[in-house]
Amino acid sequence: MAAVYPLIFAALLFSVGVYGLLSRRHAVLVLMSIELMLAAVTVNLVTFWAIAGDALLTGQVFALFVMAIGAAEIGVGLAIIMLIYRNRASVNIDDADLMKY
Amino acid sequence: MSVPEVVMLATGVVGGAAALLVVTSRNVVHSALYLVVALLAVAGVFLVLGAEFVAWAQVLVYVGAVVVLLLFGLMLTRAPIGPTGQGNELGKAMPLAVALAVFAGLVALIVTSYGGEVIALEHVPPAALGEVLYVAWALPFMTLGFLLTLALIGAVVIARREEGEGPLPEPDPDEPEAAEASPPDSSSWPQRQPEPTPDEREVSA
Amino acid sequence: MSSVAWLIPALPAASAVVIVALGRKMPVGGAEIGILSLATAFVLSLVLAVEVFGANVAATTSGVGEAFLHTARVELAPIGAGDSLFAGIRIDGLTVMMFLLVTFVSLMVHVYSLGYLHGDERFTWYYAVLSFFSAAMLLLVVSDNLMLLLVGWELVGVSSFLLIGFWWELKANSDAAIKAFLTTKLGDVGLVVGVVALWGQFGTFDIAAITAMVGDGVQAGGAPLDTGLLSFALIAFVLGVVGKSAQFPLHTWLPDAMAGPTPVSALIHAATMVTAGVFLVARLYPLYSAAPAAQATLAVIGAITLLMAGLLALVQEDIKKVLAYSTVSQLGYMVAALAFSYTAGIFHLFTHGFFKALLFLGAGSIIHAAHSNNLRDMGGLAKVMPTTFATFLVGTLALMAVPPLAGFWSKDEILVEAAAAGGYTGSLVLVVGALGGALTVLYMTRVLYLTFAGSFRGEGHPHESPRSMTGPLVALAVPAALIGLVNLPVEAFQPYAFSAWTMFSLEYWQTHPIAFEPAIAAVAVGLALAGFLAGWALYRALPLGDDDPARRLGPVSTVLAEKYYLDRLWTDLVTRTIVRDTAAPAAVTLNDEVIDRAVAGAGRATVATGRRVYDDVDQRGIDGVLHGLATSTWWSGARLRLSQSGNVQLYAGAMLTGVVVLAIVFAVGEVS
Amino acid sequence: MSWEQSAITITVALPLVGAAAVALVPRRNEDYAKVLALLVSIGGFALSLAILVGYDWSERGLQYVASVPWIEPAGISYTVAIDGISLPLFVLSYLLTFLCAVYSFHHIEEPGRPKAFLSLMLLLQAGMAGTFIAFDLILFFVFWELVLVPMYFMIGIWGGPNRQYAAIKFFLYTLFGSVFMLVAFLAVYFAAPERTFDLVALQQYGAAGEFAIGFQRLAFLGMFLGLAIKVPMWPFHTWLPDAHTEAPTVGSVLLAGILLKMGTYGFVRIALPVLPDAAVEYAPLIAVLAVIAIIYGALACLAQSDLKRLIAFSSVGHMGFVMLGIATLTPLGINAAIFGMVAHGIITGMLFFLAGTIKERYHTREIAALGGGMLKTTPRLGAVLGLVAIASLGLPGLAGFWGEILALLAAFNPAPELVAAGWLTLYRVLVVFGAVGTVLTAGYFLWMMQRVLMGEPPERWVAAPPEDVSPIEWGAWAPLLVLTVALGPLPFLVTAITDADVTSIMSAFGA
Repeated sequence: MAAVYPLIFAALLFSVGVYGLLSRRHAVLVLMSIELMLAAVTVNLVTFWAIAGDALLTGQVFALFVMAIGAAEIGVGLAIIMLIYRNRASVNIDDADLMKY
Repeated sequence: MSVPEVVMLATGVVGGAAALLVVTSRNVVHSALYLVVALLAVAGVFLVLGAEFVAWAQVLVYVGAVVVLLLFGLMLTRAPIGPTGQGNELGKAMPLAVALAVFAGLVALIVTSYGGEVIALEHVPPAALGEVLYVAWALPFMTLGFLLTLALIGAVVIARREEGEGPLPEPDPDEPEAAEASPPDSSSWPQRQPEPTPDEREVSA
Repeated sequence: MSSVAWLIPALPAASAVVIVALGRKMPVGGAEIGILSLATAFVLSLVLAVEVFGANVAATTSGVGEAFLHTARVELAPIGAGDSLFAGIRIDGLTVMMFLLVTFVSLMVHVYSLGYLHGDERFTWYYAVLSFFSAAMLLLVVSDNLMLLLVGWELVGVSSFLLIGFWWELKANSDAAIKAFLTTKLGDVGLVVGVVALWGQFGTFDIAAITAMVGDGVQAGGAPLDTGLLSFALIAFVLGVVGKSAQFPLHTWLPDAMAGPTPVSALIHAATMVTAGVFLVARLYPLYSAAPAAQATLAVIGAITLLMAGLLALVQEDIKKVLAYSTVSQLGYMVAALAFSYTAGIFHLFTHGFFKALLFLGAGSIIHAAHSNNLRDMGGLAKVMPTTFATFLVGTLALMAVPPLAGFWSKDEILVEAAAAGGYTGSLVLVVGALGGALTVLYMTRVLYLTFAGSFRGEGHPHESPRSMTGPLVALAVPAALIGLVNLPVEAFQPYAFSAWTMFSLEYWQTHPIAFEPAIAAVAVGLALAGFLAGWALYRALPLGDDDPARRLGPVSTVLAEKYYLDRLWTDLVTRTIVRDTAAPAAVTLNDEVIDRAVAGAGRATVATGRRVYDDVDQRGIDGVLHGLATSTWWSGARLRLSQSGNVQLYAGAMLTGVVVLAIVFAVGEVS
Repeated sequence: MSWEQSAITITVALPLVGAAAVALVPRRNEDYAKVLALLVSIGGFALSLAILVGYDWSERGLQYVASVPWIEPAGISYTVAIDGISLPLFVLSYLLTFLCAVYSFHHIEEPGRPKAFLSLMLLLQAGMAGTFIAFDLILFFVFWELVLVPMYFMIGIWGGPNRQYAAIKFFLYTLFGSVFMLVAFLAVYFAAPERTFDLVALQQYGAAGEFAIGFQRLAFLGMFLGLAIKVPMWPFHTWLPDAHTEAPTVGSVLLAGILLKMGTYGFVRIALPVLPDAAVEYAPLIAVLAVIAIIYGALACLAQSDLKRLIAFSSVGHMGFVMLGIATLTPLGINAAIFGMVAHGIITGMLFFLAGTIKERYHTREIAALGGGMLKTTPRLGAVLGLVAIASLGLPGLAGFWGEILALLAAFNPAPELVAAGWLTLYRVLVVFGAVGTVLTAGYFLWMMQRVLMGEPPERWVAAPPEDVSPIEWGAWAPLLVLTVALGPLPFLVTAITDADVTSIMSAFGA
């Protein structure tokens, strides 16, 4: 199988994730976009494992790690979103600009 | 064109379309559901590539847990879950340009680097992965578990309501889209503490 | 005795401190301490005078030896490179003469003030400052070096400030006090510069040392004397003299200074402080002899002042201001005299101190009785105040230079010396001095007439002042009448006379004999007589312009009237038209509109400059530059902070853009 | 360590320790902080007096020397010593702090908090005293900067309505200058034949002509900026009126009394001896700026309506006389400058005490609002103000006179180098302008006295006269008043201490 297919799929997912990350205001949607990008990364990892085919299955293991980290990130991210929501009655990411100036 | 390639193309088209719908859908809940499709497509790609355990893990963790978590989050924040306006301060052009540039760059890179590369597909059973994971990768694996625990605790700490904190502000029922459509009046936000007047300072002293 | 002469200034100084500390608890509010200390100082001065004058007379009679001089000093502070400041006393004839004058007049004023300020709420404070003033003045005259002299000089200035502004509730009084202090302080710039310059030239403040060096024609380090620098310093001193001794054009503070209590005017603004400038020139007389330019300056300034102030005295309605202008005029005589003769200058200082103090105290007595300073509100007081009248008359006659009273001898001496000196300045002083004598008589006649003749025009019933006030008047009248005799211009008497007592060197005394010129004396007396007659006629006819002159003419006998008729032509033409209606108003205009306005304007302009400097230069200019720097930093910060919107997505977008750009850059770099 | 070696260190460390101790006083017993601070300041003052008394007057020169390596690789050492130039300022800093501690019993500005305030005051004290005894450039710089922080907080927290602005302006402006000074210090370090921060060694190099003239010009410029801003010289003075006006009373007193002297002291101690050739070149400029400051300060005072601001601007003029003395490069001029510093510290410190008390009693510092007649409503306060104002205008017989007249004397005959360079006429002209400046000074003080002290008091003060001077205030002021009067007739109280060391430090100049 040509290696470019999964790689281009991953590139597509990643770019779509970038677009979503930059263009949406809803904080949860931003999180979803990040998940898309993470998924793209796992696809890449697995693909490169398939190309290289090492014995330690590094690509697969790392994909699992990324998944776990992604889950952790979602958990913490959602918690932060809820905190912001509680304080500002909004999940609009434009409002979360406390760090400005 | 071999069978795996066909399957790969089909899942890729479905997943890509679903991903596009995730970021463009006006309804957040719909986005979450499209995300399920996209992530399932990713799992399909994993299967094609022979990473069976990763594929199922993807289904279980993402489709089964993360998306559910996201949906809970949407509901708990009582944020508008109906159709939402698109776009933010940056508009659409800039994100689109950046995304296209990233995509073009990546594709160019992929094509120039792996243009003629062919993958020899090889199935790895979960057992094989398990053997590697618990032997060679044991230490990172445990560290990861530790990290997940920490993240869990952290999430609880962050989301925990402070004692004495005021009640949740009720969103205006007449205008459920207010939060998304127009930024709230800044005066209604909790402001930074104003400078205490001398009298107050004395009291606090 | 001269070794304890430092007690003379120290006693009043201690008395000032004690009065401030304990005065309020004393039975007479501290006055007794002041009087006691001044009396002791006066007695000490007398004893000292016997010693010093005796030594000088011994020298003059024998023709050998030196003028008496005793100096003693203590180091005050080292000031670097081996130099030091010293505090020292210098006892010589001049010092003792000033001691006698100052302690005596001050004692009289202390006693007199018992009655004059009786019941004043700041009675104790008054006595403290009065004693302090006496101490400062005595310090000034006893200093053996210029620095200490400067200290005394400034201290009399500040006590004068405190006393002029004694009734500071009224803004006019504090205005006058500030004007006096600042005007004299402006003159002090000259004094400071002069002291600094002399120090720079001679490397010492010691007057005796400087005098000796000038005598030898050397300056510091043995270099030949730079007479240009010396003249500069001495002319700078003249500026100090002009300020302190109220000479033209800085005289305007003295009439205003009459805002103070009248005894203060007698002490400070007639007898002592204002003579400090004259004293300074006398003290440095050997230096002035070496600097003709400085002497000429003195002569011209003195001549202008004596004439101008005499004219101004003619038209004052306030009795104290007449006397103030008279003082200015007489100080002009002294300053002018010092251009030619040491003895003539200080002799007039000496006699004038007594009779002008008497006149001021007399005026105080009159004011006390009439409850007004204004001549309009007086009249006919001769009958009700016989003692005041008699003593005031003595003082007036002395001031008018009527022989043989004090003023005659001293003023005559000035004219004689001016005539002897000759040249432009000598002739100027001779002519102006003679005219000034006539003017003096004229205005004093007016005062006499308006105060004592006729009937009382004011309100209430005036009565004679208490004994504490008349006593000093009588005590002062004696020297006012007789003190001129101590310097009788008779050759045989001279070795025993004032000129011998106060000489600063035997050689000077021998080469500058005191002479008597009958012609000059006759002219002076004649002019004085003319002035008296003119004045009597004029003010009898036109008291102050509000009574009908014709009605006043009535009682005059026909013969006298006829006689005056001739005089009146002269009077009308010269005295009235030229002097009273033209020259005096012109002088007043010049004084009030030009000089005083210039002085006041300079003050106002300075304040305006201050405001301008502060507002425009400081706040807008210098601080503006600073603010400009701060603002530009702030501005660029404000522009830059726009990038820190806090929008995470913006940051992410920028980051990704950066990544893409970098990737392209690296890719291009890799390809090429 | 013998007493000889440790005396200074103990004396300087005492307020530091005291500051920490005061800060640790429990909040509910804040009044104990006042007692503690007073005890510490009394102890410091007593120690400084002990140093003064123990100083060997027949020996002179540097005494109580202590030197230990501190940051050895960089050649920085902890070197402290004291001599006749340091002594008056060193003792004065302890005296003023002591009096400020006494005064603080009576009054601390809003928002109170005596603990924090007194702790900062003691910290400030340590910095000030340390500056005068440091004989290592870096140590000097450390103490110099140590002063900034507590003063910043004093102004910024306890200051007037415009305190933030004034505090930041003070801090940034002086910091700006110090940076240049530090660069100059480092430059001197590297340019010395044997790299060292030791001041005594550097002075020897300076006297031996080890520094090239081109280098000296640049290094002097750097030091000049740092020191001149601190003095402050015209036109670097604009932080001063703001800082003085806004600062709390104690802050103003210490600012005027000691902080400004750090700049002039730096000139005498470091800039002139280390860089003598450049000093000769810069001296005429400094002299001209100094005389401009004299005239300018007086003119600016005439435009002031706020009593405290008037006093602040008067400092500009008085420091002008000090700088004029320094710019003559003669022992007489330096003696005059040190006398001027001490006298200004005493008199202006006292004036700021008075301004604070007036503000507290009359609730205003506007001259127009005070309305005059203070001699009637609060006679003692008015009399003290009158006395001190007269002292400040330079009346002989009081402390303010000698500094001014001696500076003028020195300026008439500046150092031979300056005469050789053809500056004699300039200096003599400056003498005249300086003398005119004394008249202007007299003018604004008399004008102030007339409008504040004299005249009929307004109704509101007659009806309810403010409290006159309180016993605590008398306690805080008496030493200053005594010194104000005593320094007039007894100028040797200062010059006898300074003269020998001034003459030796100025031996680099003149024949």
